[in-house]
Amino acid sequence: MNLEQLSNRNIGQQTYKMVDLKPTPSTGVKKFTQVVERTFKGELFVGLYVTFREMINALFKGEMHTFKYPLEKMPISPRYRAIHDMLRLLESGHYRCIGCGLCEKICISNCIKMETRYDENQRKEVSEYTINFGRCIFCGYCAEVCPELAIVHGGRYENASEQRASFSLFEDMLTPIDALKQQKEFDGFGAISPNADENIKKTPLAY
Amino acid sequence: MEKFVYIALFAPLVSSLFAGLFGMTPKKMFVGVIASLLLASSFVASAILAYHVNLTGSGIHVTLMDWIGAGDLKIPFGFIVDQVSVSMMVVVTLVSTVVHIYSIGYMDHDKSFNRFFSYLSAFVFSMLVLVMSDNFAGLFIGWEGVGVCSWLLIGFWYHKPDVSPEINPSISPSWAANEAFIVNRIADLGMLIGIFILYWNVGSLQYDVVFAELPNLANGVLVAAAIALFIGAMGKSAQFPLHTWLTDAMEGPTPVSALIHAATMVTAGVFLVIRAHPLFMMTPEVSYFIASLGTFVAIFAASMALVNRDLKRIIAYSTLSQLGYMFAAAGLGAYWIALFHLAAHAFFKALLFLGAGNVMHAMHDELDIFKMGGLKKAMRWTYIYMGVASLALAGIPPLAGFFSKDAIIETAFNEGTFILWAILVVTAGMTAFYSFRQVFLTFEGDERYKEFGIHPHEMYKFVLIALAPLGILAVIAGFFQKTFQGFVTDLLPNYEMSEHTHHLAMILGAVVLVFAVGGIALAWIKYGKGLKRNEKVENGFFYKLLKNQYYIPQFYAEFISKPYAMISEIFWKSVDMKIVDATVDAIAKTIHTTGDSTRKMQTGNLSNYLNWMGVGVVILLIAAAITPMLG
Amino acid sequence: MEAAVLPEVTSIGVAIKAIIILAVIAAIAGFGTYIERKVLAFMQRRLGPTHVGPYGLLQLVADGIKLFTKEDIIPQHANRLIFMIAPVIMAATAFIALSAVPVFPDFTIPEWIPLLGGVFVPSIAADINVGLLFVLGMMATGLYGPLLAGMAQSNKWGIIGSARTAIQFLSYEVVTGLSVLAPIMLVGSLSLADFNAHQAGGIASWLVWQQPVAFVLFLIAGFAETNRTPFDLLEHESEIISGYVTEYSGLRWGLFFIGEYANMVTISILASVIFIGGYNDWGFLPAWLVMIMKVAFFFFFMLWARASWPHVRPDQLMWVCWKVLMPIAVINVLITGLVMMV
Amino acid sequence: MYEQIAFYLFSVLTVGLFLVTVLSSNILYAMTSLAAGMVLISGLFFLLGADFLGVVQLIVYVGAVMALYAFAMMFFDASKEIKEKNTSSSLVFLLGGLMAVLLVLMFAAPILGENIQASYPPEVGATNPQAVGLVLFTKYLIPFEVAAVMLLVAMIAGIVLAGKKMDESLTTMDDEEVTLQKDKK
Amino acid sequence: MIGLNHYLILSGLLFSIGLVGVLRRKNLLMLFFATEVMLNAANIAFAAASHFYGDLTGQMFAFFIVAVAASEVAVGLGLLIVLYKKQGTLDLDDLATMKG
Repeated sequence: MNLEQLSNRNIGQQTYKMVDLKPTPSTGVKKFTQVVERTFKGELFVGLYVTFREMINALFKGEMHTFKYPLEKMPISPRYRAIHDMLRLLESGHYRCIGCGLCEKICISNCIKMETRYDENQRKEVSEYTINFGRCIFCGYCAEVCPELAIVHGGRYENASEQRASFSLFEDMLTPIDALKQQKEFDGFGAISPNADENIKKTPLAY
Repeated sequence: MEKFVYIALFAPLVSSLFAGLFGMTPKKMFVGVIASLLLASSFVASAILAYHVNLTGSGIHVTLMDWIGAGDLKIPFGFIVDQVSVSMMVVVTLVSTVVHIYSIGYMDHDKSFNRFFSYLSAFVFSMLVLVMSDNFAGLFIGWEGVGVCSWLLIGFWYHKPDVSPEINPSISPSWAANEAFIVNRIADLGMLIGIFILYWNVGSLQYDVVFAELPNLANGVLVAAAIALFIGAMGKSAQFPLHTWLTDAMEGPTPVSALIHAATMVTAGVFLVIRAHPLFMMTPEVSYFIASLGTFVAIFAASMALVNRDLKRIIAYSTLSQLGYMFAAAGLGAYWIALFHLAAHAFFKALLFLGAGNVMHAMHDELDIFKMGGLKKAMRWTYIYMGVASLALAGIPPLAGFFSKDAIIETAFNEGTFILWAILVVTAGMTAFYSFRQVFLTFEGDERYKEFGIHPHEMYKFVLIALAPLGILAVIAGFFQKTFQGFVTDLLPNYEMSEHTHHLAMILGAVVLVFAVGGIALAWIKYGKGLKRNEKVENGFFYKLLKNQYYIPQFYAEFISKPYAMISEIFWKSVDMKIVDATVDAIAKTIHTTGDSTRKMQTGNLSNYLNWMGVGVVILLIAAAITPMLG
Repeated sequence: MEAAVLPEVTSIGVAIKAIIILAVIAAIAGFGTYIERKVLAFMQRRLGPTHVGPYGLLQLVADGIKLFTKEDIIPQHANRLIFMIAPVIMAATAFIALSAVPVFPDFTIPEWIPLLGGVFVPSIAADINVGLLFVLGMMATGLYGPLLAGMAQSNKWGIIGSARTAIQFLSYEVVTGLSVLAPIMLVGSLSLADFNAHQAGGIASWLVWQQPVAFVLFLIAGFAETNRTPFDLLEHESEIISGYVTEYSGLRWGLFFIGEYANMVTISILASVIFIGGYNDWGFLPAWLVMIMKVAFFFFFMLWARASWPHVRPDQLMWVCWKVLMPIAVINVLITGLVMMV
Repeated sequence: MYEQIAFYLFSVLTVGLFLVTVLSSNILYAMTSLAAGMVLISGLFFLLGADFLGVVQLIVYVGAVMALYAFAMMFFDASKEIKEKNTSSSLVFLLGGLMAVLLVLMFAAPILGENIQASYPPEVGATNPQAVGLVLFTKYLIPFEVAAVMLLVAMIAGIVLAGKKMDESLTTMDDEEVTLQKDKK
Repeated sequence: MIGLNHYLILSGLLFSIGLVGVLRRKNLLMLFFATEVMLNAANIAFAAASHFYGDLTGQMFAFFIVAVAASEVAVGLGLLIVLYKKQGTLDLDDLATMKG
């Protein structure tokens, strides 16, 4: 991109039309002729036509822009970074988190807190896991570093609640056990790239 | 047809008001164009009226509204369009239309362009009121109206400074304007007296009523009225001894000279005599005096024109001379011939003046014909126009002037006034001489202007084209003599040459023609090859006498103006200061002392005043309440 | 013409009429807000209010409840009395103006209703013979609402708003008056009933065909007088917050609203009666339906214009009024007069 | 009946409002009460059958004249209380009261002049505006025209007096011109 | 029944009120208000006389009074504004510059 393109980058290349603005009239007669011209050119009626057309389109052609939001929702991009989800293993139903602490480590706003301990099988289990959503900036680093794809960014953006804690605990983020069937391998932010298999064979570092 | 009467009359007024709207603004071309168009419409309306009058043979008489009604005096705002007034209307509107168009070119560089058109159109309106009015009051209004417009237009370049009479005989435009105005006022007094006499004895100012009543009036009254009216005519037509203003009026812009001081206004006197012909026909002695004076002025003016060096003044003198011819004809009872000469003269004299204007324009306002010469190369068309006009003026057949002037001279012969005839014939020769002296000095011979560093150029095309109607009419107007006679004599008394004169007509014409051609030939011999100045002649008594206008202006200044100023001073010092002013001062003093003693009420505080006012209101109310109780 | 056949107008009838006008127009004003929001929404391809009641129809009830229960705030340095009166003036003048306008068709109350049975209710509450001028005069008086409101609230936006009120209403009154002058000359009467009778001959007899210029001028001036959008400078949010209503809340603010909508209805009715045929029958359509359609169209047009056109600057507003509209109106009157004379 | 009620209602209200106008020290009250009083006077005109005059009163007086006053008040800081030093209020009320008493006495007396002839009776069958128009444009044409000229003169005078330089606009000027303007000041 | 006298008395009262205002007011704008009161009082008298004598002349005079008031306000307010710009006050007692 050269400099000219850079400075014009906000101007769409083809679709914008420059309005033919004539110089501001200086004398009374010129002003009057401008008024007459604008009156009889029908520009006013073009405005009326445009709004009326939009109304017809909206009412009878189903081109209404409104989403009745709480009732219907817009599809959001899979790359959208909303409230985190904690995924479970599909086979066992156990949560995927292995308590490695990478997410806590990388979190740049220090909002993830986790405590782990060894269970009876000497496996690490997460005893406490909270994300302070007052501080979280939804940067997505936690999902990126998670080696187990346990923490991902989900699509829940309606984070209004009576208290902040209601979705910041591990259990709240964790997929409910009875909804395990619906849990899909998340293909959004932090998911394994499609060619992960090839990459892992090439060099572990690339993965 | 009434519609056309109003169009003809009011189009110039509209034009004047319209131009007046832009009077204070810089030059606007459309003002001139619109004024010319309006004038042209006035001319067209006049022409239609003329056709109509010719067709029906009767005039149109319209009354716009009642104008003055005081006691017995009832003057309606009425207009009459009959054969006489319609021929004047056609002449006036035609010439003024041409002059308007001409002025667009001539006044091109003048910063008061718009104002000029306003005045010019106002003049035409006044002239039309004068011509078309059906009573003496309206005539007088028009008469004064043209006087005012003439004053405005002569003094159009009022900002020019005063100079001594040696440098410019008319000192300055504003001086010339004032002179014209004052001289005319003197004459107008005579005219007003004439109108008063008529009203006193007849009780009306309507032409038809007055003229119907004339036979019942005493002869003395008629003579007095005729003399008084003629004094008015003398002033407006610049007849001796009130002639000095006309040459000085040449200080105005040339279109003005052409329109007002050649073609229209100055002929108002002739028009008055023609209009009041029933009166003058009943007073043959006055008529004869008119004819004699006219003849005298004809030769008197022509003699002064012989030696003058000023291009426009020569033409002005020639105008005077031709007016003399008209008065001669009118005085001899040949009213239609006077009117015919008036019309024909208007065409070629306007053309002559406008041509002179072209020369002036080319020569950068230089008027001395001794400094011109050989202009024909640069100004071919102007030369042709002025040549044609001069030929017409000199009375060379078949141009207009021949028919009209020859008729006048023939009339003088026919009436048996052979002295007048002889003078008129000689004058015809002088006319031819001075007009061609001027033409040759201007256009032929060596190019003397070169030493003054002037580069003459021809006038704009459209101006030259606009002059064409006048040129054509100057050539062909004479052929309509019979038609015109038939048209006008429906109203005016017919005048036919006697059998005897008729037989001699060829010879008489030939005599005049010989004089005219002789004059031209003399001019060619003396000036055709260039200017040869003769010191001896120029220092001679006659030359000096003529050059100084017979010392009349000096005479006026010494024996009229100066004594008048002295008397005025005496009255100012003794009567005005000692009696009138003293009385006024005494009154003022009384009031002052009264005010001085009551000024304490004036506290300067408005609410105090308001309180006083309230007290006054209450007192008035009490008075109002008590009055009915007292009965 | 028909007046002779009609039953006598009694004071009870007029009173009933007045109550009907008050009730219905106040309701229409509320309903008007709903319509306005809906239409504007549709024109921007939105839905507008939908949730309260079917299609959001009860939104106006919700709004009303909100306005009525809101706290009535009066600023500390405001002129209390004037501040309180101003909205009442606005609403009252709007309704008084309606009294001289034919609002609904006349009818007779059926006999079986007790007390009022058989009473004739006229179409115009007060059919005075200067009806049209009276309406204009009352709308002129209506300018005191915004004017006093702005001046009383000791708020600079308010003062600017009321200054704009003064100049805008004063100026456009001239245009309104001059624009209806030409139709008045044609009809030869100031009574709106005569206007109606004059255009009884179907579409061809509508005055708009003879007076298109006057019609356009009247509409433009009407927009200005009701301060609708191209000319809503008195409460131009982006410049002067809310102008004269800056400090108002609750019911008093609602009164301004009702006044404005009542004025809109008045202008719509005037435009319908003066220019496009009034409440005459139209083929098989009965008079009242025709009238409602016409008024509805003008009402819709006002909303439509609001959706389509931007504001103008105050100086442009005045410029247009004095240097464009008023000369055109005068010329229109002159031409009308000349044509009538010839 | 109605007429009486209306007359007394209007009269009392008008007198009261005008008293407020005259006596109040708050200019906003004075203006409002004056305007309201004028509306009521137009009501009196309607009562008197002078419909057109009533409407003119509404449009011109209330709509234009008083609105102009209100507009002018914005120049003069209307919110302040007006401080007036009333030096001789007893004299004022004495004069005013005396005048009122006199006028009432005079008008309460039976009006003489039963033989007054109506020189311009309203045309039979014409509505008030029509009758007014007929008289205004025949007998009173010249005063009407004079009034028109007077209004024109007043309008021009008002513009000249209150107007300021409006033909210069900083928005349409170049930057240099703007600085020039500033330098001039 | 309401007669001419009623209206005339009303008019007289209003006129007196206006007079009191004119005499009492020191603020020029308020003074103008008081003059308007007086003009209106005169208008009522004219209209009433016109009505009760069946003659339109009274109404004509009322119209001309309205016209006079309109021109008065145009010129008067212009003057007031000029005055205020110059003097910074509208008080009548401060306007004693004409005192000689």
